[in-house]
Amino acid sequence: MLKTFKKGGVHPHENKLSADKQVQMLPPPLKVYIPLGQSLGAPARPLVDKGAEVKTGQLIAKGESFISANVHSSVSGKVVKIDDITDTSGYRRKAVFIETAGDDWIDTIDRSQTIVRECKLSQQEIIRKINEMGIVGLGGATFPSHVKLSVPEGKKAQTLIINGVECEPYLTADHRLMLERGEEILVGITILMKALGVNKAVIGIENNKPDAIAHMQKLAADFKGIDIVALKVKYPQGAEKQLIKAVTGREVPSQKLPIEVGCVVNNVGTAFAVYEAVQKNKPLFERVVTVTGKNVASPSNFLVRIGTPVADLIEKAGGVPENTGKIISGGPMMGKALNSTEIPVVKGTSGILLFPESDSKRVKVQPCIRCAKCVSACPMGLEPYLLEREVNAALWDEAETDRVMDCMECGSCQFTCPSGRPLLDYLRLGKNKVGQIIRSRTK
Amino acid sequence: MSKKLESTLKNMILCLLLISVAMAGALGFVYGMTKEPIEKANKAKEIQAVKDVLPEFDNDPTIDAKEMEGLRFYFATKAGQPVGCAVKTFTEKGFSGHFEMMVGFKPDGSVNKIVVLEHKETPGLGSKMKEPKFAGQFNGLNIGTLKDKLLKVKKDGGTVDAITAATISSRAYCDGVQKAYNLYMNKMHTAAEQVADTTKGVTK
Amino acid sequence: MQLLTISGSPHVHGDQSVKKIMWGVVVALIPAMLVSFWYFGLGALLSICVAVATCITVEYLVAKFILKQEPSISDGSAIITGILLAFNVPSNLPWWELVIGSVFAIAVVKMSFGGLGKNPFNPALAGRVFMLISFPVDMTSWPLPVQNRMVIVDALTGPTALGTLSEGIKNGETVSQLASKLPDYTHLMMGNIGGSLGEVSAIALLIGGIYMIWRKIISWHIPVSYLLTVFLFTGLLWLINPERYIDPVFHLLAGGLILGAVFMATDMVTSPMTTKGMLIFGLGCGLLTVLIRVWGSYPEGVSFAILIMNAVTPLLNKYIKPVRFGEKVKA
Amino acid sequence: MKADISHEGTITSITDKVVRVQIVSQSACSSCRAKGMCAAFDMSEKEVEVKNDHKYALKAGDHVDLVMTQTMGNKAVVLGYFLPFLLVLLTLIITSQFMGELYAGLVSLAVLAPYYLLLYLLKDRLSNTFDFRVKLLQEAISPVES
Amino acid sequence: MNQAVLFAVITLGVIGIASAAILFIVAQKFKVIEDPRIDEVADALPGANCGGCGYAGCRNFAEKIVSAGSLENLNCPVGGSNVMKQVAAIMGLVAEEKDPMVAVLRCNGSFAHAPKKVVYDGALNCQFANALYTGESGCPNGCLGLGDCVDSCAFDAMYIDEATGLPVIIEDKCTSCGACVKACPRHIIELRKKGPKSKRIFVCCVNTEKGAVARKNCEVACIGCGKCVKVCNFEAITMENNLAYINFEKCTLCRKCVEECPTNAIHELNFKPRAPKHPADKQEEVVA
Amino acid sequence: MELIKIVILALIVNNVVLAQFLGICPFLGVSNKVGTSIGMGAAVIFVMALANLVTYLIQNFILVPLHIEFMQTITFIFIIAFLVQVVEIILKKSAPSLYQALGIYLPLITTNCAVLGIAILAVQKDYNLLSSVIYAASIAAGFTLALILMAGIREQLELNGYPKGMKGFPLSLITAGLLSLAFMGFAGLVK
Amino acid sequence: MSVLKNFTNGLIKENPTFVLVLGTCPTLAVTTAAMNGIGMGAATTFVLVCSNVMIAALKNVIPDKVRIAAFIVIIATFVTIVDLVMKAYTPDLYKTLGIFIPLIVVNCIILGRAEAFAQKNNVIPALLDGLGMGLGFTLAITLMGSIREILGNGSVFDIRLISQEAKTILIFILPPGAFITYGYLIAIMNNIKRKYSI
Ligand SMILES: Cc1cc2nc3c(=O)[nH]c(=O)nc-3n(C[C@H](O)[C@H](O)[C@H](O)COP(=O)(O)O)c2cc1C
Ligand SMILES: Cc1cc2nc3c(=O)[nH]c(=O)nc-3n(C[C@H](O)[C@H](O)[C@H](O)COP(=O)(O)O)c2cc1C
Ligand SMILES: Cc1cc2nc3c(=O)[nH]c(=O)nc-3n(C[C@H](O)[C@H](O)[C@H](O)COP(=O)(O)O)c2cc1C
Ligand SMILES: Cc1cc2nc3c(=O)[nH]c(=O)nc-3n(C[C@H](O)[C@H](O)[C@H](O)CO)c2cc1C
Ligand code: SF4
Ligand code: SF4
Ligand code: SF4
Ligand code: SF4
Ligand code: FES
Repeated sequence: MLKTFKKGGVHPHENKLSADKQVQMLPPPLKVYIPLGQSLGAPARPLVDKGAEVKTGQLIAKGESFISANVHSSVSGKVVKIDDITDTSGYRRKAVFIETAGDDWIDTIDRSQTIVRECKLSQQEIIRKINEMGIVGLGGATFPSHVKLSVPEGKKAQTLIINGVECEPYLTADHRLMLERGEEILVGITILMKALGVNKAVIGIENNKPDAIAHMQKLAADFKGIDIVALKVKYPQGAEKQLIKAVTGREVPSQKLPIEVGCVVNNVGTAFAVYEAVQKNKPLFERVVTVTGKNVASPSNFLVRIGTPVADLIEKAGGVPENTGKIISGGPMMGKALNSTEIPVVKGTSGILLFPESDSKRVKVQPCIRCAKCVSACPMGLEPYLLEREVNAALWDEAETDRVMDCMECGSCQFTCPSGRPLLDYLRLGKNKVGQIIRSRTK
Repeated sequence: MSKKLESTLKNMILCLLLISVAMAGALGFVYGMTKEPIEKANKAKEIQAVKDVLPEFDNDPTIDAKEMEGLRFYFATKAGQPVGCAVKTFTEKGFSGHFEMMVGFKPDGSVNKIVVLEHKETPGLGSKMKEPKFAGQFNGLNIGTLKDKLLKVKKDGGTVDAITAATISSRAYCDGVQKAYNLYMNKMHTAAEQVADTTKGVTK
Repeated sequence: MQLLTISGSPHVHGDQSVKKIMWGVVVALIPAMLVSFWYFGLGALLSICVAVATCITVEYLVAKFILKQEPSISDGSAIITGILLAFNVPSNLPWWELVIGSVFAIAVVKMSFGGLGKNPFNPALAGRVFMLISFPVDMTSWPLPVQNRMVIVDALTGPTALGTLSEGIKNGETVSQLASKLPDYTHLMMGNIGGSLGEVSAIALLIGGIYMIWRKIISWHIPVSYLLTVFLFTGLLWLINPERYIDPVFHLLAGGLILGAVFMATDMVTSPMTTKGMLIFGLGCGLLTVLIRVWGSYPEGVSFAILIMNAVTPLLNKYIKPVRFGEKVKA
Repeated sequence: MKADISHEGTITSITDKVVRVQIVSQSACSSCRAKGMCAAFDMSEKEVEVKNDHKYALKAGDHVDLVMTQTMGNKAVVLGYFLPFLLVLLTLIITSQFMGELYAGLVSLAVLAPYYLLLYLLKDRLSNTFDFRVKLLQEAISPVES
Repeated sequence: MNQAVLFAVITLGVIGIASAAILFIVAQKFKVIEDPRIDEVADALPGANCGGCGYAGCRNFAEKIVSAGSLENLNCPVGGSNVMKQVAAIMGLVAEEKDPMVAVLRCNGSFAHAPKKVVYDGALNCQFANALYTGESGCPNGCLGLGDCVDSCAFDAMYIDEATGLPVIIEDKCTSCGACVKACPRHIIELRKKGPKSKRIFVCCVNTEKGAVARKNCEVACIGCGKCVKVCNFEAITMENNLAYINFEKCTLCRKCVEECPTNAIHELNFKPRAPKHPADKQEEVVA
Repeated sequence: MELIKIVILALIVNNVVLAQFLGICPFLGVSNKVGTSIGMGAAVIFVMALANLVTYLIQNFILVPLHIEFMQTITFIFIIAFLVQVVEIILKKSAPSLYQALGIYLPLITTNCAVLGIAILAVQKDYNLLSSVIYAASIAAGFTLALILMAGIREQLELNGYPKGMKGFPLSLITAGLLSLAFMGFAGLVK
Repeated sequence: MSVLKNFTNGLIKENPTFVLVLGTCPTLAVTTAAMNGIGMGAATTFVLVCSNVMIAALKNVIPDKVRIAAFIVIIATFVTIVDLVMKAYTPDLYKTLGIFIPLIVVNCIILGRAEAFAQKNNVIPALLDGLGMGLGFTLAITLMGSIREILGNGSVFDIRLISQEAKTILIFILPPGAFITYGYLIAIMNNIKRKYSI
C-alpha cells in the first residue's frame, strides 16, 4: 500500500501535458520588471537607482526585516526606473525595471556544470549564505528559507521532508527538475540537513511520476540518510501538513508549524536553489516554470529569469491560443487568475496555465444541498459549508471556533461541491476577517 | 396627573391588602350567586343526558341514582311504570384512554339509545362514534340475544360494524356498553323495580 | 481578444452536480418503480404521474410567484419528492388526496423554508404523514397485487404484513398463530404483497441502494446503521419472547423499512453531515422505528422515526464535528 | 470546543480587576413584543461581575457579550436546578412511602434548606468555578484591505 | 356560603400581605433600576434596529441615551431631527439641529465609462472581490458593483443599476444610517449634507492613482489636475493623493468647479438644467 | 409502572407544547439557541416540580377543606410567582456566583401558562402527590425536549436564510407544526 | 390621539394575535371550531375590559412596586368570575374551552395592556383599548377557528358545508394543523401589513 494522508482530499484530472518536455533554458528577455516584494513578509529595500548598470546576479534590493528576502538582478543591463507595476491581482507594486544588455554575470558565480558534492561550510554559514542569495521556498508560499532553517529555541528538527509531490494538475516543473537535476537536488538536501542538524531526510513523490521515483531512488543510494517515499496520487498531498502526515504519520497541531512534530518541509526546487546558492554562489534569479494548457501549441517547461513578462513565456510556448478564457499563474487548484499577461515571473511562479473559454467559467451556483461532500473532502477536517454560512452571516466568532483559520485554501471543498458553491471565496474572506480580529485583540 | 402613592412598605401592604380583600369579597359574592346555577346546570345536564337515551319519563331519576363499580344507574319511570334505565358507563380502552357514555336500556335489557358524554378520541376518527351511522346500530339491540351475550366488532367475529380506521374506538365503545349491560342485567335489575315501586308509592 | 475571466481558485471543478445526483436517485428508483407497475398496474403509474406532476407544478409556481426566485425544477429534487411520495401511498389512493399531499410536501415542507436544501424535514415523508393523518381510511386500505394490470380502482384491499401482525398481537394472538396469515420471505423480497406501491420489493430497493452507493450519491453509513439497529433490536426482542415479537428478518423486509433506510433517511438535506452523525442518525431511526412498530399504535414507524430524527439532525450537526486535522496528535 | 453561551450586556463600571456588566433580563417572553410587561414581579436587570482579563480595551458603556463555556454553564445548571430537583424528588419518593402526603410534601420542601446551606458554605469554592469572559461586541470590523 | 367568602377574604388577604412584604424585600435587595424613560425613549425611536446610531438596536440606544443623560454625539440618523426632538423632550433636553444627510456614491465607473477589461466569476461579494483583484475595470479604487452596500441597507434605499453596474441610492428612502458606508470595502460611499433642495456637488471618484493611469481605466476619473482647486473661491476643494475632495461644509454650490473639470468627475445633483457644455454627458450623469 | 406511564405520556405522547398547547410563548420566544434552551429547560423542570408540590398541598390541605376551590386560580398564580421569587432570593444569598452563572440563562420564568396550567391539570387529574410532582417534571422535560429540538432547527434556519415574509414567527410555527406532526407517531405508545 | 384610535388599534395595527403574537396557547388550542373562538374571545374580552377599566380607575392609589401584584389580583378575580359564570350558564362551551379559561390569567395580552395602557390612561380610553384588543383577539381566533373547522371538519359554526360523509383534511383540527394555520396567517398578515404599510 502506498502511503498517503487519511482524511479528505480529491483527485482532479492530472493533465500533466508537459511531463516529458525537457526543461528549455530561455535566453534573457529584452526587459525585466523585478518586483521588490517576492517573498512572504516585507518587500525588500531597493539598493539601485534609476540609470544604474547592473549585472546578472547582482544584489539590487535588500530584505531588511526578519521575514524578508534579498532580490537579485536576473539580467545585466540598465535600471530604467523603479516604479509601479501591476501584480497578479491588478494592484500596484514597486518593481525595478531593467533593460537587458548582454548577459554579464557577476564573477562570484560558479557557472561550471560540475557537481560539487562536498560542503565545508558550517551550519551558521549555510544559513547566512541562503539568506544572502535570496532563497525563498519555491513550493508556492515563497517563505524565506533562512527563516525556516533557523529552528527556534527549544525545538528540535528530526526529519527533513522534501516535497517532490507536485500534486497540482498540469504542473511538471518539479518533476522535470528531479529527472534532470536529481543529483544536485540530493546535494542540496544534504546541505539542508546539515543546516538543520538532522541526519534523516525523506523525499515524498506521488506515484504518477514513476520515472522520477526510480531515478531519485537510484541516485539516493549514494547519499546517506535520504529516503524516497512513493505516495498515492491524491490532492493536496503536497500541502505541508498532509505530506508530513503521509510520510511520518504525525499530525501538525492546529495553528502550529511543522517543527512542532520535528519536521521541516522544503520543495525540491528549493533544494536545488540551495545547492546552487551554497555550492555555486548563485543567487536565486531564475526558476523552472511550466507553461501549459489544453490548447497550448507546445506545453513546455522553461528555465526562466525572474522578471520576464509572462507574455514572453507564452509566446515561447506557441502564443495565446484562440478562445483563451483564463490565464492562471500556478496550478488550477491553487493558482491565481491573471488579468493581464504584462506581469513578470516571480520567484513563486511555478507555472502558467491557459484555459480555453469553455473551461474558464465556474459552474452555476445552486443552493447547498447539504450533501457533506465538502466535509468529507476537506483534508483539514473542517466543515466548509458551515463556514461559508457563518462568514456570510458575519458570525466571526463562530467561524473562529469552527477553525476557519485552519483552512489552507486547498480548494478541495469547492472542487467537489456539486452545487458549485464559492466555498473557498467565503473561506478566504472569513480567514481575512478572523485574522484581523485575532490580531486586533490586545493580547 | 396626580401623584402616585409612594412605594413604602406601609403603602404597599395596605394597598395590596385592600385590593385583595375587596376582590376576594367580590369573588365570594359571585361564587355565592353562581353556586346554585352551577349545580342546576350540572343537574340539568345529567337529566338531559338521561333524557337523551331513554323514552319519556316523569320522575327525577337523579334522586335515586345508584352507583356501582364506577357506573351510575338512573332509573326512569313514567306514571310509576319503569320505562328504562340509563347507565353512565365508561371504558379505558379508547384510543386515548378513558371515555364516558350514557347507555339507555329498556326494561327488557335492549338498548334504547347511546350517547357519548365525554371523550378524547381523535376528531374525525374516533369521534365518529357519536354519529348516528355508528351509534344507530345499537338502538334496539339486545345484547342478551347475541352469541355468548357478547358485543363485538365484526373484525373480532362479532356483529358491530366498526368505524373505518377506528376499530380501537369501536371496540372500546362496545366494551363500555357491555360493562353497563352486564351490571344492569345482573345486579341492577331488581333495583330498578324497587325504584319503580317507590315512585309508584309517591305518585299514589 | 476574449476578455479574461478572473475568479479565486480552484479553477477546476469535479464532475458532480446537483442534477447528476438527483437524476441518479431517479435512476436508482427505477427498479422499484417497475416492480410497482408489475404488481399494482396502471394505478401505480397514475399515482406516480400525479404526484410528480403536482410536485413540479407547485414548486414552479411557488418559486416563481411567491418567492420570486428563479424556478429550478430541472434539478430534479421535486421529481424525487413526487416519486417517493407516490411510493409511500397505496396505489388506489384517490388522486385528489395525493395532490393535496404533494402540495403540502412541496409548498409547506420545502418551499416555506426557501426551497431545495433549506428544509429541515423530509418533504416526501412529511407529506406522507400528513396524508396518513388526514385521510387515515384511504391511507390504510392497501390494494393487493393485481391480477389485471389495467384495472385502476376496485382492487381488492387487505392489510399489510405489519398491519396483520400488529392487529393480531393487539388481539392477543401469538406469532405462530399469525404465521399462516403473514406472507413468506420470498414474497417480501420480490414484492408480491399488499402495501404502499413502492415499498413492496426489498430486492428492487436494495438494487437501487447499491447503485447509489456505487455512484457515490449516498454513503453506506445511514442505511447500514439503520437496518442493523432494527435487526439487532428486534432480534433481541425475538430472543426474549418469540411468541410476542416476530423475528428480525421479517422486520427488515416488511413495510417501508428498506425504502426508508435507502431512499428517505439518506436525503442529504435532512440528515447529518458527518459520518459519526450519520451513524447516530441511523441508530436513532432504527430505535424509534422499532419502538413505534412494536409498542405504538401505528403498525409502521419508519416515516415518523425518520421525521423525528430529521428534527434531531441540527443538534447532531452542532455537537458532532468531524475529527479536525491535528486534533488528536499522535506521538 | 463546544459552543459557548453568551449574553449581551453593558459595562457599568470597570476596574483593573473586575468588570461589572449589566445584563438585560430576558424573561421567558424575550422575543415577545410586550416584553417587560409580562413577568409578575419584574426584575429586568442583573449585574454580573467578571474578572478583567484585559483582552480588550474596555470602557464603561461598552456593549459586550458575556461568555461562559458550555460546560461551565451545564455545571451551573446542574448545581442550581438539577440537583435540588433530584433532591426534592428523591425525598418525596422516600417519604411518601411512610408518611402522609402533607408531611411528605413539607419535608421534601424542607430539604432544600440544607442544600442551600451547603451551597452557602461552599460559596467561595463555587465562585472560583464560575467565571465569565467578556467579549467586546464587534461593530462592523473595518472591511478587508488588500 | 358566608363562610366561603370569609375564608376567601382571609386567604387572599394573607397572600396580599405576604406578597407586599416579599416585593418590598425584593425591591430592597435587587434594586430594580430600570428607568421608565428607557421605554419611552425606545418607543419614540423608529424601531428599525438598523444600528445606524452605532448601538446594537433601538432599545440599546435608548438605554445609552438615558444613561448618558445628554444627547451629545448621540443621534438617530433614521428618525432624524424630528425623533431626536421627541427624545429630547422626554429627556428634558434640547436636541441639536443636525443637517439632514444622505448617502452619496463617489464612483462613476459605469460599464460605459470604465469598460470591463476582465470578467469576474466568483462570490458576489465586494469584500472578497476587493481582496482578490482590482475589479473588472481595472481601477483599484472603483466600485466593484457586487452590492455589499445594497445588502447592508435595511431600508431598501439602494439597488444595482443593471445598465451601469453601479449602485444607485434612492434619496427619498435613504435615512443616512451609514450602514452602506461601513459595508463598502473601497470607501466609496460617503454621507454628505443633503443640501438645500437636495442640491449637492461632489467629486464622483475615489481613485488615487496618477492621472494617466487612472484615466486609462476610467474616462471620468479624477486625474488630480487641480483645476477645480484653483477655480474654487471658497477653499472648499482640497487635493490629496491625486484626488480632489469637496468639503460640503464649505461648498456654496456655485458650480464653478463642475464646469472646470476636464473629465466631468465633479457631479451636481438636483440643479435646474442649464445650457450644458456637453449636453449628452451631463444628462447622463444626472441620471447616474 | 403507573409512574412510568405518566412520564412517557407527558414527555412525548402528549407533549405540552406540541400536543397540549401550553407554554407556547416561551417556546417560540426562547428557542433560538440550543445552549440557553438547555439551561432554561432545567430551570423549568425544577420550577414546575416545585410549583406542583406546593400547589398540590395548597389545593388539598387548604382549598378543599375550606371549600374555596374557586380560589384556585388566584391562589395558584400567586403561589407560583412567590416560589420563583423565593428561590431566586435564596439562591442569590446562598451562592452568589452560582446565581450569576445562572443569570446568564435568565430563565426563572415567573408565570407562563404552562406552569399554572399544569398545576391546574394535575389537580383535575386526581393524581396523588408523588404522581403529581412526577407528572409536572415530565411535562417540563417534554417542554425542554421540544425547546431543544426547536432551537437546533432554528439555529440551522438562521444560517440558511429564509424567504422574506416567513422570518420569525411564521417559520417557527410551521416548524413547530412539522415537529408536532412527527411526534404524532408516538400516539398510542402508552395506553 | 383620538379616542377612536384606541379602539381600532387592537383590530389591525396591533392585533394581539397576528401582530403582537400574544396569548398563543389559547389561539392554538381552542380554535378547532369557529364557535370556540367566539366563546374564548368573549371571555377574554370581558376580562380585558373589566381589568383595564378597574386598573385605570385605581392607577393612582396603587404604589409602583406592587402594581403587578395588584394587577394580577384584579385580573385573576375577573377570570374567576368568568369561569364561574360560564360554568353556570354555558356549561358545554366551558367544557370545550377547559383549562384555557383559568389560563386567561396569564394571557400576556391582558397583563400587557394593563402595564402598557390602562396604567397610564383614563377610564374611557382604557375601556376602548380593552374592547378593541379583545375584539381583535376574538376576530383573529374566530378566523382561525373557521379555517380549521372548514378544512378539517367541513363545517363552520357547526353548519355543514359538505356532507357528513365527505372526506376532510383531518389534520387541520389536530395540533399540527393549528401550528401551520397560525404560521401562514401571520405570514399573510405581515405581507398585507407591509404592502399597505399599516
Ligand atoms: C507568518 C508565518 C510565519 C512562519 N514562521 C515560520 C518559522 O518561524 N519557521 C519555519 O520553519 N517556518 C515558518 N513558516 C513557514 C511555514 O511553516 C510554511 O512552510 C510556509 O508557510 C509555506 O508553506 P506552504 O507552502 O505549505 O503554504 C511561517 C509561515 C508563515 C505564514
Ligand atoms: C494545498 C497545497 C498544495 C501544495 N502542493 C505542493 C506541491 O505539490 N509541491 C510543493 O512543493 N509544495 C506544495 N505546497 C507547498 C507546501 O505546503 C510547502 O509550502 C512547501 O513544500 C514548503 O517548501 P518550500 O518552503 O521549499 O516552498 C502546497 C501547499 C498547499 C497549501
Ligand atoms: C392521529 C391518529 C389518531 C387516531 N385516532 C384513533 C381513534 O381515535 N380511534 C381509533 O380507533 N383509532 C385511531 N387511530 C387509528 C389507529 O391507530 C388504528 O390504525 C386503528 O384504530 C385500527 O385500524 P382499523 O380500524 O383499520 O383496523 C388513529 C390514528 C392516527 C394516526
Ligand atoms: C439520496 C437522496 C435521497 C432523497 N430522498 C428524498 C426523500 O426522501 N424525500 C424527498 O422529498 N426528497 C428526497 N430527495 C430529494 C431532495 O434532496 C429533497 O427534495 C430535498 O429535501 C429538498 O430540499 C433525495 C435526494 C437524494 C439525493
Ligand atoms: S480549502 Fe480549506 S476548507 Fe476547503 S477543503 Fe481545503 S482546507 Fe478544507
Ligand atoms: S459540497 Fe456543496 S452542496 Fe455539498 S454540503 Fe458542501 S457546500 Fe453544500
Ligand atoms: S443608502 Fe446607505 S445610508 Fe442610506 S439608508 Fe441605505 S444603508 Fe443607510
Ligand atoms: S459601492 Fe462599494 S460596496 Fe457598493 S457595490 Fe460598489 S464596491 Fe461594492
Ligand atoms: S399563552 Fe403565552 S405561554 Fe401560553
